[in-house]
Order: sequence, then C-alpha cells, then structure tokens
Amino acid sequence: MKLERMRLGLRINQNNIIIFSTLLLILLLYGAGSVLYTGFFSWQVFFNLFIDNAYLIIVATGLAFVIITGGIDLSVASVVAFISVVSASLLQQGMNAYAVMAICLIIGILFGAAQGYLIQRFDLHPWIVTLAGMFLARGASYFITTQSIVIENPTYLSISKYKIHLVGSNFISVSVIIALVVVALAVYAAKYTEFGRAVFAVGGSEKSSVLMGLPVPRITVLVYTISGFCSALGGIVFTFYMLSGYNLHLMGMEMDAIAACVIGGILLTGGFGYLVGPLLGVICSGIIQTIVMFQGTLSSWWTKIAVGFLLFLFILLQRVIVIRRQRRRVINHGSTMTPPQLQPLTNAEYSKL
Amino acid sequence: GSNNGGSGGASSSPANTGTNTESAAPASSPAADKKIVLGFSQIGAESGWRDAETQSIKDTFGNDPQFELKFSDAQQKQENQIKAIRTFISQKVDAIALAPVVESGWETVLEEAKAANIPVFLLDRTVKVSDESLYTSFIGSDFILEGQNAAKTMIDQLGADKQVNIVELQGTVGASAANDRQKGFQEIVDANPNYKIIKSQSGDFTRAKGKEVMEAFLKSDGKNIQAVYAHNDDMALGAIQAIEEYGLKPGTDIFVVSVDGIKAAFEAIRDGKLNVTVECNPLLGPQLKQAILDYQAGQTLEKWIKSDEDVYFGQKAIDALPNRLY
Amino acid sequence: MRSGDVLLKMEEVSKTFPGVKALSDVNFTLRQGEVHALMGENGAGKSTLIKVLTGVHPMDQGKVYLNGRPIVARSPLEAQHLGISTVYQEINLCTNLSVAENLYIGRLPRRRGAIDWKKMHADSEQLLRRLNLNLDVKKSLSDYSVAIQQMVAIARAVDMSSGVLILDEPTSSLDAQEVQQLFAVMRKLRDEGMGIVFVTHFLDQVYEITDRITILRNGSLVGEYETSKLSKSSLVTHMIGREWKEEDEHRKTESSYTPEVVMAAKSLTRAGSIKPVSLSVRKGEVVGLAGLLGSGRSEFANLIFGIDQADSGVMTLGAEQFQSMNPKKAIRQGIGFCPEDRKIAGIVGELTIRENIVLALQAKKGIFNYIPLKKQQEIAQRFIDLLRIKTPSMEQRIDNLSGGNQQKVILARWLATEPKLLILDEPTRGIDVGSKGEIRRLILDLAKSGLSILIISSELQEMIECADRIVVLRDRMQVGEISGGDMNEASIMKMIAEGGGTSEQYPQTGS
Amino acid sequence: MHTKIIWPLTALAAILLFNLFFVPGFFHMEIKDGHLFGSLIDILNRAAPIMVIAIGMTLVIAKEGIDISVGSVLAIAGAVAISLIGVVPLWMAIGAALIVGALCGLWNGVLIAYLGIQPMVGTLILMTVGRGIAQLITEGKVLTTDSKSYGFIGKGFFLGLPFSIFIAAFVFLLVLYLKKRTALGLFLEATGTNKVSSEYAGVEPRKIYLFVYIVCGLCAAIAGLLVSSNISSADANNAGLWIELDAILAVVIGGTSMRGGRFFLAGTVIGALFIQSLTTTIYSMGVPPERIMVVKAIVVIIVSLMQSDRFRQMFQQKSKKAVIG
Ligand SMILES: Nc1ncnc2c1ncn2[C@@H]1O[C@H](COP(=O)(O)OP(=O)(O)OP(=O)(O)O)[C@@H](O)[C@H]1O
Ligand SMILES: Nc1ncnc2c1ncn2[C@@H]1O[C@H](COP(=O)(O)OP(=O)(O)OP(=O)(O)O)[C@@H](O)[C@H]1O
Ligand SMILES: [Mg+2]
Ligand SMILES: [Mg+2]
Repeated sequence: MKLERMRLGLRINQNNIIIFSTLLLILLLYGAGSVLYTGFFSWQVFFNLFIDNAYLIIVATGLAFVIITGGIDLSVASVVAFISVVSASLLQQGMNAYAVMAICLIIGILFGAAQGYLIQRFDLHPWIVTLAGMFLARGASYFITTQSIVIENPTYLSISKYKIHLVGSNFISVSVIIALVVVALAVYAAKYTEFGRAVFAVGGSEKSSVLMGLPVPRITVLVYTISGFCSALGGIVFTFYMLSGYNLHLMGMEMDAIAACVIGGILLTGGFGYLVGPLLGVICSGIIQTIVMFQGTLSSWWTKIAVGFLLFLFILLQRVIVIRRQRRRVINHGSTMTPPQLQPLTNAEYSKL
Repeated sequence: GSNNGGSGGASSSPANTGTNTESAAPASSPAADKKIVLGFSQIGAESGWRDAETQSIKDTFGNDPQFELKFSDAQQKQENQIKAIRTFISQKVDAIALAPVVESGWETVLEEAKAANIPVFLLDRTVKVSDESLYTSFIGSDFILEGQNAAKTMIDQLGADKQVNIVELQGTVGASAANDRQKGFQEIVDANPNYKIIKSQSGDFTRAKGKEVMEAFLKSDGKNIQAVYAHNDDMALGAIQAIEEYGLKPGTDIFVVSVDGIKAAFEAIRDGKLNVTVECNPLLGPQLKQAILDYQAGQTLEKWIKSDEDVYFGQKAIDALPNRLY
Repeated sequence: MRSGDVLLKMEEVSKTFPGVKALSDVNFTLRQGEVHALMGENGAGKSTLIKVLTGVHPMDQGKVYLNGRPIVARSPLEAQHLGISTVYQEINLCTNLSVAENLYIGRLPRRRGAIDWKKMHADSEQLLRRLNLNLDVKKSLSDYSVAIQQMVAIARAVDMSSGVLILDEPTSSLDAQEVQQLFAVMRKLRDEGMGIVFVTHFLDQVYEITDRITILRNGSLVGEYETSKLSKSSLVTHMIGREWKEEDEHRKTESSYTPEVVMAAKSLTRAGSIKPVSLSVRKGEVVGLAGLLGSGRSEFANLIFGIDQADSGVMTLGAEQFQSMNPKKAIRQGIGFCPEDRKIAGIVGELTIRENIVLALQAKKGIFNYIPLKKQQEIAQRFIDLLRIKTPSMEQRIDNLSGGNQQKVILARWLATEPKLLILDEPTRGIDVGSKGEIRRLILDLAKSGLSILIISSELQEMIECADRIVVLRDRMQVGEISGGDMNEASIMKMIAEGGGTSEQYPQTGS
Repeated sequence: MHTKIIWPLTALAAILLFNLFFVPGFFHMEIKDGHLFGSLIDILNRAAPIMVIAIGMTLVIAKEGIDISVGSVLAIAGAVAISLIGVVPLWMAIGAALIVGALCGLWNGVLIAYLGIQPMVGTLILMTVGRGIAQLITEGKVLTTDSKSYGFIGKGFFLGLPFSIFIAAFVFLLVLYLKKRTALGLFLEATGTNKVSSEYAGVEPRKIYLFVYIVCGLCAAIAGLLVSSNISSADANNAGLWIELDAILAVVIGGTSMRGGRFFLAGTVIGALFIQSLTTTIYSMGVPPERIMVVKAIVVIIVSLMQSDRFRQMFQQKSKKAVIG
C-alpha cells in the first residue's frame, strides 16, 4: 500500500506530462532533423525558428488565454493581416512609426473587447462571433486597399533589419525579444495574478465561477481583449517581418495558432494548460516545416501529406505518453477518521509552470 | 556584412565543417564535379497552371546532371516562402528561384540572401523592393499586358462600334494577377465608350466559383450580357457551363475571353465555346536554367526576362492544340 | 447590535420560472446569532429562495433588507460584498483548480503584487484544520471525493462570511463525524453573532443545531417556528401538508428472499482501489454496504457495474460468469445502478424528464429498437406519478428540477429498466422526509416482488430498516457482515471501528 | 422546441423579402425544356452541398465535436470519383468515393473517440493531409469528365427540379429518420450533454462518436459528388475550400448549440439555405467583391443577435420600460 502511494505520488501531474512530452518530442524531432540533413544542426536554423515565428508565438499566447476560458478566437489571423494593412497605409501617408504602432494596438484592443462584449453580453458562441470578426477584419482591409503596400518607413526598416548577435555571427531579431517578453508576461500573469487564476477558474466551470463570486463577465471580455491585443502586437511584429501590408497575408493562420496551443498542452475544453505551451507548440510545427524544407524534393501534395503526417505522429506520441502516465486518476479521500498522509512529492504541479 | 559560414558559434555545429567553397564570389564557376544547387520556392499547387510551372522546373533541373534541385512548396503562404529561402541560405545553395505569392514583404529575406551572395531569380511574378539589386532577374509575363491584350482582342473580334456589356470574373481579391489583369483590361475598355463592364465579381480563380457567379449574373442581367472576361481559364470554363445551362451558346451568344492558355481552354476554343485565351506561359524552366548558367558564367542579365507568350483564338488555337503540354 | 436583532429580512418575495411558480410572497427573517433552518419538500423553493437572495436569479418582486437597509444583489459577487456567503446545493467549485485556490480564489493573498502561493497554501491548511481536514491543498480538487469537495466549499464560505452564512444541504454527502465538525464550526460562528441559514432534509440535524425553522410548501410560506416548540411530527405535517403518521416510516417486517443467487462476486479486486471483496445477493434480498466515507463502497459498486474494470475475480450473474463488465452489458444482464454523484454521473441536464427516464431502458433495448414516443410518455408518466416527481410537465428539462426531484428521476430511470439487481448508491441523498419514506417503501415493495437490491447509504438507520444483511467495508476492504437482529447502529459502528468480525476470512494485506 | 427554428426562418424570409424589392426578377420562375428555372431553384441547387455537409456537421456538433476536415474530404471524394470514371463503371466510381468518405470519417472518429484527441486538432490533421491526398490523386491538375450520367448528379433535372435537391432531401430525411425513429437522436443528445451520465446509463459514447464522424465523412463525400459533378471536374486544390466554416455557420444559425446537446436538422437546412441566399444575393446585387466579407460578417452578427435570448430580453425590457414610463 505504501509503495503504491509513493509511486502515485511521484507521478508527474497530468498537465506536466503534456509539456514534458512536447519537449521530449521536440528534442526527438530536432535530433532526427540534425541527423538526416546537413546544415540542420546550427544555431541559425534554431534561431530562425523563433525569427520566423515570432508573430505566431505572440498570437498563440494571446489566444491561449481565450482557450483556457473555454472560448476560441478565430479572428486572430485576419486581425494580423488587417493590422499589417493599416500600418502600411498609415506609414505610407507619412505618419510617425510609433504613433502607428500605438494606433494598431488600440485597434486590436478595441476589436478584441468588442468581440468579448458580444460573446459575454448576449451569450453568443465565440465561434460565431469571432468567425464574423474574421470576415470583418479581412473585409475591412479590402476597404483600405486590395493591393499590397510596401513599407519604406525608416524606423520600421531599421527595426526589421536590426540583428541581435548571439553565439558568433548568428542572430535573432527584435521581434524574437518581443515574443519572448510576451510569453514571460503571460506565464507570470497566469500564475501570479488573480486574473490569471480566474481565467483558469472560468475555464473549469463558468457557472461555478459565477457562484463563487468571480467577475466572470469582466474576465470574459478581458481575455478576448488580450487576444485582440496580442493579435495586434503580432500584427506589428509581422509587419516588421514582412515590411508590407497585405490583406491576403496569413490566410488560415488561426488554425496554426490553435494547433500550437493544443500541441503545447492547452485543452480546448478549457481550464488546463501552461502558458509556455503555445511557444512549444509553435516551435514544434516550425521544426516539422523546417524538416520538410530541408528534405527538398517533396512535391506540393507530398509536402501537405508529410506535414500532416508528422503532426499526426507528434499528437499520437503525445497521447500515448499521456495515456500511459495518466492511468486512472486517484481519488484521494481525506476524512476525519483516517487522515491521509500528506504527499509532499506533488510540488511539481506548481513549481513547474 | 559578415558571411554566414564564418567563425564563432557556427563552428560548433557539425554541419558547417568543410565543403564551404562558395563563400567566394559567386561568379567563379563551380568545381567540375560539384553540382549547382538550386533552391526553388514555389507558391503551391493551387492551379493546373502552377503545376505546369513546377513540372517544367522539375523536368529541366531534375534531368540535368549539372544541377541539383531543392524544391519547397509554400502552400500559398508567404511566411513559408520566407522560411524556405532562409532554409536555402542555411543550406548554402548556389541560386534561389522564387515564385513570390505576393509582391511585397521580401526586403529582409532577400537582403539576407544577398549578404550570403546567393543570386535570386523571380519567376512569373515580381516583387516590390526599394533596392532592385536584391534580385538578379525576373522571368515572367506582364499581367497588365495580358489584360490589355484580352481587351484588345475582344474589341477587334466584336467590332469597336458595337454596344457590348461585359461581365468580369475576377481572380482572388487582392491577388496581383487579379489586380493587374483587371487594370490592363479596364484601361483599354474605358477608352472605348461602346464597351462597358456592367458587373464584376470575384470567382476566386476556380471553376466552381466561376460558374456560380456567372449563374447569378445571368439571372440578374440575362440577355444583357454580350461578353465575359475571366481572369483565368478555369473561371471561364465554369462560366461556359453556366451559360450553356442558362440556355445560351457560349462563344456565339456571349463572347468569352480569358487568360492563361491551359489545354482545356484550347479545347474549348476548338469546340467553339471559348473565343480567346491570352497565354501566360508557365514553362519557365529552360529560361531559368539559361539565366543561371549565364549568371555563373559572369554575364550580366536583363532585369526582366520576358517569357514567350501569345494570344490564341480561332484556327490558330486549334493548330496549337496538339502541342500544348499543360 | 445584539444577538437576536433582525439581520436579514426578505419581504413578499416572488419568483416564477417558465411553467413554475417557485416562490410566491415569501417572507423570511434571519436574526443575529441564530441558526435558522429552511425546510420544505423537494421542490418547495428553498434553493430558489437562496438563489434570488444572492443574485443568481433576479427576483420578480419583493424586498430584501440587510441590517435594516434595503439591498439588491445582482450577482453572487455583489452578495459577497454585502457579507452574504453561500454554499449552494450543487457544489460549485472549480475542480480543475487546486484545493487552496478554490478556497481563496477571488481574494488570493498577494505579496508585492504577485500571488503569494506559500502563504495561500499555509493559510489553506490552517483553514481546513478548523474543519479537521488534513488535505494536500496543492492537489487539484478533482482528486478528492464529493464529500471532501463539500467540506472545501463549506470552508470557503465559512472563511468569507461576515454576517450571513447560507448552507444549502451541506450535509447531504457528509458522514456523522464530518457533520459534527461542521456543527462545531457553526456553533462557534453563531456565538460570534453570525446569522446562519441551514437547509437540510435530516430532521435530527435540524433539532440538533437550529434555533428557528421556516417552512415552505409549494413556493409559499407556511410559517416560522421556534425549533424547541415544534414537534417532529408537526414539522413534517407542515412540510408535506397532510397528517404524518408513524406508519409512513416503513420498516422491514419480514424477509422475502429466496435461495436463488442473482449475483455473486468472487474476490473482485482492483489495484489501488479495492481489495478482494466477495459478495452474493439472493433474489429478493436487500443487502446493505456500510462503511465510512472512502471505505470503498462506491468503488465496489463501480466494479460490479463495469464502470471500472476489476483486475481479478469473477462475477456470476444467473448462470453466466463474467471476467469483465461494462455498463451496457450490465444493464442487459439486469443490473441497474443509481450512482451517488447526481450532477456528474446521473442527470443529463439538457434533456427532458421523459428522455432522462427512458435513457437506460433505451440503451438496454439497443439503438434501433426505438421506444415509440407514446410508450415513452406512458413510462415517464407512470414514474412521475409513482415517485411523485414534482414538475409542471414531463417535457421539462431535468436541470430545472429541484435537487431531490432530479434524484427521483434517476431512480425512475433504473426502475424503468426492470432490473433483477438494483444498486443504489445514496438513493435518498437530498430527498425530503416524505419522499424518503416512500422510497423506502418502494425498495421494500420491489424486494418483495423479487428484485434484489444492493444499497449504499450513509444513513445507517435507513439501511438497517430495509436491509436483510449488511456488509461492512473499511479501508477499502471487506471486514465483516451482520444480519438479522444483530443489525443495529452500535454493532455496525463497532465493526467499522474495530474491523473485527470475520477479518480472518479476508486477511489484511499490506500495512 | 420548435420556437428555435423561428429565427433562422425569419432571417431567411428577410433576405428573400430583400430580394423581392431590390433584385428584379428574383422570384421569377419559368418552365424551360420541362424543368423549373429561376433564382430560387438556383439557390436550392447551390445550397445542396452545404446542406448535406451541414447535416453531417450537425450530428458532430451535437456531440460537442467539430469536423474541419469536411472540405478536404469533399475534395478527395470528387477526385476519386472523377479519376475512376471511365476506368470502372460509374456506380463503382461513386461507390468508391462514398467509401473513401466513410473511411475518412472513420479515421477522424478513431482519433477522437478512441485516442482521445481533441476534435478540432484531430480533424485538422485530415484537413491538411486530405487536400494533399486529393492533389495526389489528381496530380495537381483539374480532372474533367464528360460523362453525362455523372453530370446528372449535380446538374441534372428530375421531375422538373434539380436532382441535387433530391439528394439533399434524401440525406435530410434519412438522418431525420435516424433521429426520430431510432434512438440515435436521444443517445447523441445525451452524450453531447453529459458524457459521463450517458455512459452510466449504458450508452456507449465512443461508438456514437465513431458513427457520427463516419456519417459526417459520408456527407462530405456526397457533397463532393455534387460539387464535382456540377462542374464535371475535380479541382483538388479549391473544391470545398472554407466550406467547413459555412457549414458550421449553417448549423449554428439553425439553432444547434456548439456546446453540444440538442440539435435541429430542419434548422440546419434553413441555415444553409439562408447562407446560400445571402451569397447569391450578394452576387446578383453587384456588391463589389471586396465588400462581401464585411456584408457577411454584419449579417452573421445580426442573425445571431436575433437568436440570442439576452438580446431579445434587452428589447423587451426596453419596451416594457417605455410602456411604463
Ligand atoms: N432554473 C429553473 N428553471 C425552471 N424551473 C426551476 C428552475 N430552478 C428551480 N425550478 C423549479 O422551482 C421549484 C423550486 O425548486 P428549488 O430548487 O427551489 O426546490 P428546493 O426546495 O430546493 O428542493 P430540494 O429539496 O429538492 O433541493 C421546482 O419546482 C423546480 O422545478
Ligand atoms: N485509483 C485509485 N487509487 C487509489 N485509491 C483510490 C483509487 N480510486 C479510489 N481510491 C480510494 O478508494 C476509496 C473508496 O472510495 P469510494 O468513493 O468507493 O468510497 P465510498 O465508501 O463510496 O465513500 P462515499 O460515501 O464518499 O461514496 C477512497 O478512499 C479513494 O480515495
Ligand atoms: Mg434545493
Ligand atoms: Mg460512495
């Protein structure tokens, strides 16, 4: 009996398992790529994962808050594209770069808040509201222009081209720093603020949260606002990356962002997950793509099949690891008569985030 | 700028040891036994036309022992194309070919390619960059010209003094091919007061959408339509079906003109259902190969290498049909 | 203010739900320093009164005064700010969060702007110790049983309350010790001058702890009484609105079982959950499973019904032997199982009462053997009448029913499958006195007609009154069996405490 | 229960009314070559694929799932059918397409029901891979067929009406039968609402899920036949692109909640008709293509607001207050 308890106590908690398995599989994939392709195992290839995906990391991290409350935001990709068009056209008219960034962030915040308000106030399903938001943001950018606009603003150019050198001549971009800061803030907010925990509570049970006296309406609006803000910030970062505004940018990227969250261990049903998850998810799909690119002989359709297959393999392995470790959850019965031993070993749950 | 295979952390990665010959000037011809590595970033496989382009490149370079082709499909996403170029750079290819999905947003990555001394050839669409030296050459056609040719041929065929109401099936909203084909066409049509575009709607470059939109046009304007201008052949083929189902004769009752020149369009011309197709040649492989070889030989290249293209209608199209590859 | 002053006053409160007049012109007064019982049959409107008070539902009309000042709470949050804290009938906590977070969310301790997890964990442990609970507060709440969750909800409310504390059936899943623990805390709070509203269907508890009783019937006020001046029988009479006689308390008079064994489990084991249990039930026999909270009673029932798979052991049903079981198979073999956690494993919230009742029967018949609507209605009506389920229509969504009526619907679901063996895990939890008696009578009648019943109940008295035989579990192990005249609370408690009796038969393994 | 359907009906009526005033000849119908002909018929015909997919999607959503792979499955089915026409008899080609669709559904079902992968992600895999497979089958080209009998499915006329309408109606009635005359509806709504309770009551949620995804795959395949036969060609790249969004929209407009539970097949059909009417209206109105998205967004929000109880309550309260005050 004692032994049993010990073993169970040592178990990694369910949330952690997914994060661990994701990390493990990322290492595995990266290792496989390095063995198979010359040039794969280099700092720059590794950094490129972050450079190329900085905007996605930001967007997915913002989205994660929404998903943890049990909602969804399908508008993120369109908002990024919209922001790119807005900034490009404003810059074209000669507006100050920082003013443009501020305007973009405000747009994102308002857009997100409006979506959140509709969802919360009228009890509409997030799928529908944000789907309309997706149409709206894409459509609105067509009102500005159907062309792509190149950005020639010197501030944007210099930010875009600024290289932060790490390990020799290898570099990362400013956007990577922004993305990592966003992730760090998100992790902090999720664990160390009342709001962060309330987000998890709402995801666990909205009804209970209301009855426990949490300001659920405010939280709901706020998570969509965060998602809108992150989309706008992602839009700015994406604009640095592309130096252009175009309404056809990032068609279907919302699925990438959602997939990143899920691969990173965030349950779409809400209530579970860690905020580093999206980052790991993005890196994982980044590696998959890099492998496919290094492979270099796949035709279009085989590329699709390969990407999907690797994704499948990844998710499958993740499930297998999780199921194997999970077994059946122990129901711990403490009672006045037979107090259960305290189990100090499960610290892992909270020290690990 | 530093060259990429330099000192520092890079040496810690096994992949970078040895075999780093082309950090010198790119014009130096490669060692006899060394293949010229070409990285080709293709948009995707969204149409038969694009597939023909891919096939042409693959055939040209895949069957040539002098070359090694690295192919990457971006699935319609610019980010993927940028990633692909970065990957090519880190793989140290000798040349990059890029069929850009959009015109803008290439500055940064092309600079990286330039810093790595890798020539970049653009295929079928060009890019907007402040510094023209970021790419070596653009090989492809002129969408505006295609639009103009479509309009000119139509006016020629129907007669300049006839009253003609045109409906336009646009490509994907915002796509440069759609923008320019519309622009070129509009320019010519606007110059003739007898020709009017009465409705314009996006058919997303697809047959199904082309048919659906045409159906709606026919329902609302019916007999008022004398001509259809489709931004690509697929939409035109869909529109032809819609016209037939509506009870009119495409090619006779309604004049149909489109762009691309795929084989099915030639067949439609043969059957008298399509009037004109303006060719937009996807078989760019040979031209690209020549350009790369010229570049390696140190020649200066033209900035815009125009592809060989033509306008097909009537007997000319029927004669050309047996030789169409795609 | 002194003890006895009016703390909370509700005047002329009305509330209508579609098709139901849940409250009509109800008055309610709570004084400082008292424990006030709110009593009534299932569906009388007790929970509704609490919910309109705390802003879960808006009230149609009526006024509320707190300390003499009119108040309107539009949400539980506002009610909390006014000093009213509540444990609702259906436990409302977030099981995905840790125990500590559930205790403190909404008011998490902070240090330099950030949540102070250390302090929170320490505080939580201390808080729970007041209720004599010793839990790992870092674990997620879902790792604990309903009873523990109930205690956590109480702890949260107790800690937050300042003025008014409302407890809606807090004791329904607690055992005697825990109830005593809770009462101790309640008495302390009362002595500190707090007003406590207490809802329960256990009359003993009412007489033990409360000072005053307000009785509701059919959404209307019957009256307010001092507990000490109201006899038990008149209390019940007021509640059910008719004369209540001792005969309504049904007891087992004679055993009616035959020697034919309906179900025999032999050394059913499941690692980490239950040690070998052997048990057989004869036709028409009522067997009780006794034990403390967490002794493994539900676990055993889950094994029989195939919710969990046994690692070893065999089950014999009729002539057939089974190594593994699943619910569908079990139902087809004539087993019915009324699980203890109504909200999670019992009701299907969005469906109607009719659909909830026929669900298991339909599963038994199979997907293509559809029960025609007419027949469904017949069945539903029969059980609504039989169990006196209080509802405006059988097409009402089940989650709009009161807690006790939901329980009756679940019972009806299993009776409709016409089982040979019915497992009832806490069948009378949350059910009012009147109906409890009826359910007991029903059990006895069913047994008489040849149905075998395995009953798990925390109310020992109830089990003693219906069962032919009681099997005692302790620490997830079978420790003994009592039958016939030996069955009384004392002997059972003794066996539980000592683990004595037939323990040689089931040698203890491990520590 | 039937009040739910009022809102989509109102929306549909509103858009038809709009057409009555603003699109001349919209309600005009004539009989040509023995079949009915007019915008309304066109809408029915065009809506058929979305309808069929949305019916499948309704079941999936009722169990609180989602299937975003339907567009890819549609493309695969079309590709399979057209590539096989001429090689094998027509019925075999059609059968093969349907079988492939069912297999796709089975695949989704296994991932979701038995491996416990979340529906959105589980079907995301097939969404990506599926289009690749469709392209593999067509080798990236647009395959065409001139089989008249195949073309009949999507553009033929039967009893004066487009044949596709009969197919959609058949699918609808079949699923309606399953819902009303078997316990599928009950079990589905039960598992969609509370999986644990249903399992305790002897329903087997996994089998239900599997079945539902297979039906959804089949529906997507049928839609694939309709679409590819309508244009007599299989376009692996574009067929059914984004159709999942329209289908989901149709389901939700029809009154089925994305949170699972109760589902309304008739509502879904009306939702699909509404979406198609909207699209056709936009086309015939000559709305500039770049405005379509915005128009659609606004209409979707208006319709869902109309469905929202809370929104209506707001107005009722306002009008009450107005009366009192
Ligand atoms: N949300 C709701 N919608 C419709 N009817 C409801 C709703 N909540 C409660 N009711 C109805 O109101 C009446 C009173 O229910 P309430 O829950 O207050 O009873 P109760 O006295 O708490 O009973 P119990 O002892 O069983 O908990 C019941 O008839 C119930 O069906
Ligand atoms: N997988 C498991 N591993 C270890 N212990 C378990 C496991 N599952 C259940 N338990 C323990 O088994 C015991 C039996 O729980 P069960 O719910 O059957 O108790 P019970 O006697 O029915 O009490 P209650 O009256 O609360 O229902 C509990 O102490 C629980 O902690
Ligand atoms: Mg109640
Ligand atoms: Mg139990």
